[in-house]
Amino acid sequence: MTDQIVVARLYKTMLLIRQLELRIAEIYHTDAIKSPVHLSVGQESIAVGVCDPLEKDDIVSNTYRCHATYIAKGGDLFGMMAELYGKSTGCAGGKAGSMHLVDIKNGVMGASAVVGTTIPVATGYALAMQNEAKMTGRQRVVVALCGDGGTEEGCFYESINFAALRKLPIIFICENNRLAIHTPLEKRWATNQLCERMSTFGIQTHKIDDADVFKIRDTMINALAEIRHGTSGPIFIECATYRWLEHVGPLDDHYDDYRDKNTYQLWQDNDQISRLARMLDDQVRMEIEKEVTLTIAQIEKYAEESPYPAAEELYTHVYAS
Amino acid sequence: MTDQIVVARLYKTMLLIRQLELRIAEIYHTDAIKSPVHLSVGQESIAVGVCDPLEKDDIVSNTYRCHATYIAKGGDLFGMMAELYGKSTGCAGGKAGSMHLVDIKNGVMGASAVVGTTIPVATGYALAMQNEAKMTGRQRVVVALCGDGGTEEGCFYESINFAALRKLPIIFICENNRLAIHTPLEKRWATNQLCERMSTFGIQTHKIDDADVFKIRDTMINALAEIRHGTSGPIFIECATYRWLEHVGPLDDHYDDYRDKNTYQLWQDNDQISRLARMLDDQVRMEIEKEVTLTIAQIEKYAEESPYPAAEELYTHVYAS
Amino acid sequence: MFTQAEEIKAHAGPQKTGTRLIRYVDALREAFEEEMARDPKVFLFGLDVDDHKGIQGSTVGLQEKFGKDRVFCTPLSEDAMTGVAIGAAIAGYRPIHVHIRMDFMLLCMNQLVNMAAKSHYMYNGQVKVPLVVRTMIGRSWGQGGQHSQALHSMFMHVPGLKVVAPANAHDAKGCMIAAIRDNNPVIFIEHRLLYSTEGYVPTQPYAVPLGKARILTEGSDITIVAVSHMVMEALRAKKHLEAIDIQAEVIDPVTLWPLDMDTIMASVKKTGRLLMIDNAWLTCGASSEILTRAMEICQEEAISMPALARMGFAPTTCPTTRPLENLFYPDGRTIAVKAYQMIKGKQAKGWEPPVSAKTEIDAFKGPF
Amino acid sequence: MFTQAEEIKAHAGPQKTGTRLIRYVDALREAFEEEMARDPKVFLFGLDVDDHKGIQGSTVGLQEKFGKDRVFCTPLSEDAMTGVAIGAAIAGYRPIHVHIRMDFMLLCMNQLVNMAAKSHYMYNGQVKVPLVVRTMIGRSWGQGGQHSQALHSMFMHVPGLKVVAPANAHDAKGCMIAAIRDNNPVIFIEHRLLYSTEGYVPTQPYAVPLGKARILTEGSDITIVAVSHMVMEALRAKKHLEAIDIQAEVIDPVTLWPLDMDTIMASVKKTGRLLMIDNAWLTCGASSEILTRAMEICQEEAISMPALARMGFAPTTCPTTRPLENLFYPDGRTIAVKAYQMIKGKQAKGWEPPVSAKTEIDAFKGPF
Ligand SMILES: Cc1ncc(C[n+]2csc(CCOP(=O)(O)OP(=O)(O)O)c2C)c(N)n1
Ligand SMILES: Cc1ncc(C[n+]2csc(CCOP(=O)(O)OP(=O)(O)O)c2C)c(N)n1
Ligand SMILES: [Mg+2]
Ligand SMILES: [Mg+2]
Repeated sequence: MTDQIVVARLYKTMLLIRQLELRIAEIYHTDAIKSPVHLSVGQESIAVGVCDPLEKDDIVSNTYRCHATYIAKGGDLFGMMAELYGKSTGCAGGKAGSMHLVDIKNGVMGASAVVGTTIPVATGYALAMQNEAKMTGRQRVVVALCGDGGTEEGCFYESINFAALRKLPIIFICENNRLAIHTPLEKRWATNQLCERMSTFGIQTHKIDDADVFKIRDTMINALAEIRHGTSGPIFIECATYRWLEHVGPLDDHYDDYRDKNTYQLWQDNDQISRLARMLDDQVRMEIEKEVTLTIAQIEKYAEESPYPAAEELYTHVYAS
Repeated sequence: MTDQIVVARLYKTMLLIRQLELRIAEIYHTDAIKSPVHLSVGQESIAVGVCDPLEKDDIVSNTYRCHATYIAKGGDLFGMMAELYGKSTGCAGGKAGSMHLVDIKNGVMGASAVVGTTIPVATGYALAMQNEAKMTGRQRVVVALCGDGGTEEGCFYESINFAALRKLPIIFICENNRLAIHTPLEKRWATNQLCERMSTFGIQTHKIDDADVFKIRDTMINALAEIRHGTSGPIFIECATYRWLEHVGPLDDHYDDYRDKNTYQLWQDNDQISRLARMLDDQVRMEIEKEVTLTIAQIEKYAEESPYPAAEELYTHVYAS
Repeated sequence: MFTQAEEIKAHAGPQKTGTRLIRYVDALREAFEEEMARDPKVFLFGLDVDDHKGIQGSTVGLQEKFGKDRVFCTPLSEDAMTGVAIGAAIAGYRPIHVHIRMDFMLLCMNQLVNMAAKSHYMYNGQVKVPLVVRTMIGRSWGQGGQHSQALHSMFMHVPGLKVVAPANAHDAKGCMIAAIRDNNPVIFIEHRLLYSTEGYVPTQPYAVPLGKARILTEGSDITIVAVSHMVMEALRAKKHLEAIDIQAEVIDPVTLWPLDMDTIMASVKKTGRLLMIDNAWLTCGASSEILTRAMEICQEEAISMPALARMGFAPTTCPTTRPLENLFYPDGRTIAVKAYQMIKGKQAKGWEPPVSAKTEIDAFKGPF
Repeated sequence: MFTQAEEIKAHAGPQKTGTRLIRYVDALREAFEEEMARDPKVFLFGLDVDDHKGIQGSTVGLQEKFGKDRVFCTPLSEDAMTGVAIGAAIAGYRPIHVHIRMDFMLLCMNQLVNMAAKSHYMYNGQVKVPLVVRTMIGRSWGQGGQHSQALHSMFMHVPGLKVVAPANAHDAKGCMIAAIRDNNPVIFIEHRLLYSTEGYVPTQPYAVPLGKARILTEGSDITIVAVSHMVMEALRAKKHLEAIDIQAEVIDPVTLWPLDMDTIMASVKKTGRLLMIDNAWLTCGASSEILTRAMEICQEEAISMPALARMGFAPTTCPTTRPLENLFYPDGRTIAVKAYQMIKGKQAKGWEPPVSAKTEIDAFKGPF
């Protein structure tokens, strides 16, 4: 049986992500958050399975759909919520919004709204870490997440080739929800053989097709060990998943009829959060749920009460001194 | 035994390419050609093996190293030489130079000096031809050539995916001379498995490792038949080859010691032009050689005697009317 | 204080016979529909063009009508897809390629600048690249640094490209038709805040010739040239100024390249003042070019130098939070104050225009 | 009539103690060598940096000295490699990324504009991107449309980037050192025709601060501001003008962004005339910006408007054939004629400067 402490920890983080995003969806209509939100509801097991085994000073790079990984990597929650509210206490002082969450202290690299763009940047970060390790003897690792759509951009291939060529300490994760906005995979990928293609770069690949949080976590634990001990260069992991809500915004858009409701049902039945909930003592579970609710209330209050940035902030940080 | 007519035809075109390029190398120091030249000496069998089975209205797209394919596809020789000389009678009126040869009438699409750039453009041309064939019932084919370096650009993968997705009538050829300027493949490719990678896009691939002009031609004949009959979408062919001269300019640069002289020797021993010469009757061979020499003298004279463009040509064709 | 209906009139004048009031987005859709029906070589592609939202509605129904060969979505591969468009154009087709944000065009600059802009010249007229690149710009609603750029000056800089940025439904349709028929690559800039604005559009087919500026309101005191959505802000400014008896002549260049300096200069000669409002950063922007050209023309013609000024985006990355975002953009009030100062002198700080009623910016619930 | 040695003096003045005459390219190499020795976080990479030619010699010997981790070549993947540079910079390293042609930077605009320029601001100071992008521009020798562009205005347009284009060995080394130490992305533009020009360069380490223009020759009749290789042409023009008693003050902005308008305006106030010679197209270019700023400053300070003019590339794609190519670029003679006309009036067509002796352009045997 899986260690209850681990289950509880994974459950807590996944629940926090889920509840916080649902809360964001709930308050979105008030325009308190005047910034596009790309929610990860339904996809939490990837963020949590991937980030749980990471060290604080490992680095995660992600996309505009970044709440889940930001939270899972230990990003500051108050800073996140305040950022969504456009407040000066936000993780980027209100200048970045939902699509560009960042928390360097906790290893969140800074998300980008342009698909694919962070993949080479993460690769460069890994190059720096490879060099750094030669001094420190300690190998930090970068995890670069992208969507299935992200793998269609040329820079994805360019980055994989370079990372493989130089055996960089980086794990590429494709969160494959088979959608780019509303366009299904079939209209964008010539074939489904992404992992096969990646192995032609001479790198290890893993395909996880059920979003099982333990499988993802175990794969990561092994991958990290190999990379830290220098026995592997980059590793590629493709994780199937399903986006429950619309591409951007707070709504369930299954009424728009561009995707199959049966598939949705299958993924709901396979929901990893419910699964973990079932694995826990009621007592423990309710403890966690209370804590999550409390946290969300706290950060929401913090965001609400924080001030907006002053006018002169418009001109700070254009150039670094 | 291979058909003597075919052998003679292939020999003639390959010899013409070789001799013309060597003549260019010879006169280069005079500055009559004030434009960078990227010669294909040693690589002729690809251009000729690939282009020989094409129809006049099939399209070839190529790189700045474009003399060989321009000639093999039937590009106007007078226009080519005059273009190198910067004369108004050049195939582009002297505005394009050696790196941008073009002859739409004969199916030469217009070469680009930016590596990779013509690959998607050729793909778009194939898209147009796919549509056109639905009207005309006749499938023209595009051949997109690039170097091994070209396959490292993101747009190469983006183009292959799109071509495979839409089953476009295009043949991608990688002229793999294992060099990008002076940088060997080993410093640029994570692995050698390019064909394997291409097949993960669900397309047919062929790897020809000895530059055998008949093998290349036969592969093309089959590929063209399949594409014309609609039984195949894009096809990928990788051809090994060796660049005898320097990357750009007229010289043999083996004294620069960045590449192996034994390999050079092997490729010289395998020279397809000498091979074809040996397959021909002396009489036929000498006939051809005479003709080639004469042609070169004629086009050189034409280029020399043609006028430079008038000053007002600077402002023509900035915008199309 | 300045309703949308009034704005429409300001744009389109009173209703002419043979027109009807339609939205900018529908005017665009009509252009595609008519041109695709007219010319089988026209096709339209890009991310999301065939989903149920259809690029804010501008492509809805087109795939049903013209089929999957002529209206289709693509993988996320801006660079190669632009090359594909160029290749098809060279082969004699007339592609319309769509980007839902201008920011993403930074991924296909190589194809646009090195191939599309240069092919006709470089190959000495042997090929043409009749390509339309639709590209959306936006503002507001916390889109942030990478979803807010208007990069027209980069394209104006490069010989061989044309750049259009229509600000009303009439010009949207007419310029799109002209762009599709043009034998050159045309960067066609659409502002999201304009999509739902209505204007009088002829029922009969028509084209608005590229390269002609439009005088939207006549006035004798100052010429305000404004780009894209800034036209609406300039019209608001004009209203503010009217209240204190200053008459602004508002000009929409419509086409940013080639630039119709004749129309602009005729106005400037009359008013003696030129205030250029760009919907972009200033440095090396359309504003720099228009002011420099104005100055050059005055020197050439030996006429006295008008007062010249410009406004545009703040010289920063666009922040997401509303208070800073509001400061990032010029608006009707800041434009009016600037115009006022150009006329009354910089010290004239006495006047403040009233706060506007709700505008399309407040009404906007995000493009999301 | 104007030898290279004279040009060097014009650039660097008489030899000062503690300097020696070295080539631009060697000055660059010294900058890398010194900075890499000083700071282990500096590294240099890009296509061809470690081959035997070593980027025209500017990187020769560096891999031997600093190892393959700090000096290495890459695959042909400009887009991703720029992202790699940015990522390493964010991680605290100081990458120098090399492009052998500025035209190829069109492949990495997304990374430079959407990431490098914006990260510091967008992440509110939490990250810095201390990145140097070396990029070569060229002219002549039939390089043609895709190997001749100078696109600095595109980068000047975007807040968050700095742009430098030194025109002599002293500034090449000093600015490179400043750029490497700068905490922002710096686009560093090197002109191939300058590589072999020599200048006096201090033996001791030094940096040339970014954002300071340099007055190369003093003169009272006209201010000529010239960019990169056009500085040499402007100095030739100055010589031509001297022969007919016109004294030109030649200014090299050195840094194109941030722009040192103070130095330029101090000169313009003295001469009353500003002729800006860009090494690029004019439309929305550095020339538009500098003339517009000059005009704005004159208006702000209520001083009378100077005569303003500009020259640059012809508004066409660059042709390869020599006769057209020569017309494409301004040169010492055409600049001199323009300056003469600004002073004597446009009708003054009487004067033609003598044909120059061989210049570095004629001496050039191609970068090939
Ligand atoms: C370069 C680029 N092209 C297009 C877009 C518009 N866009 C935003 S999200 C998205 C879909 C991306 O799909 P995927 O990578 O699978 O991520 P997901 O949204 O499914 O998490 C698109 C096309 C963009 N942001 N950037
Ligand atoms: C995008 C781009 N990057 C770099 C260059 C500089 N360059 C010119 S040729 C070349 C090597 C290309 O190698 P390959 O594709 O193998 O073609 P080959 O020269 O071997 O025929 C490079 C790097 C370029 N022209 N375009
Ligand atoms: Mg997806
Ligand atoms: Mg090669």
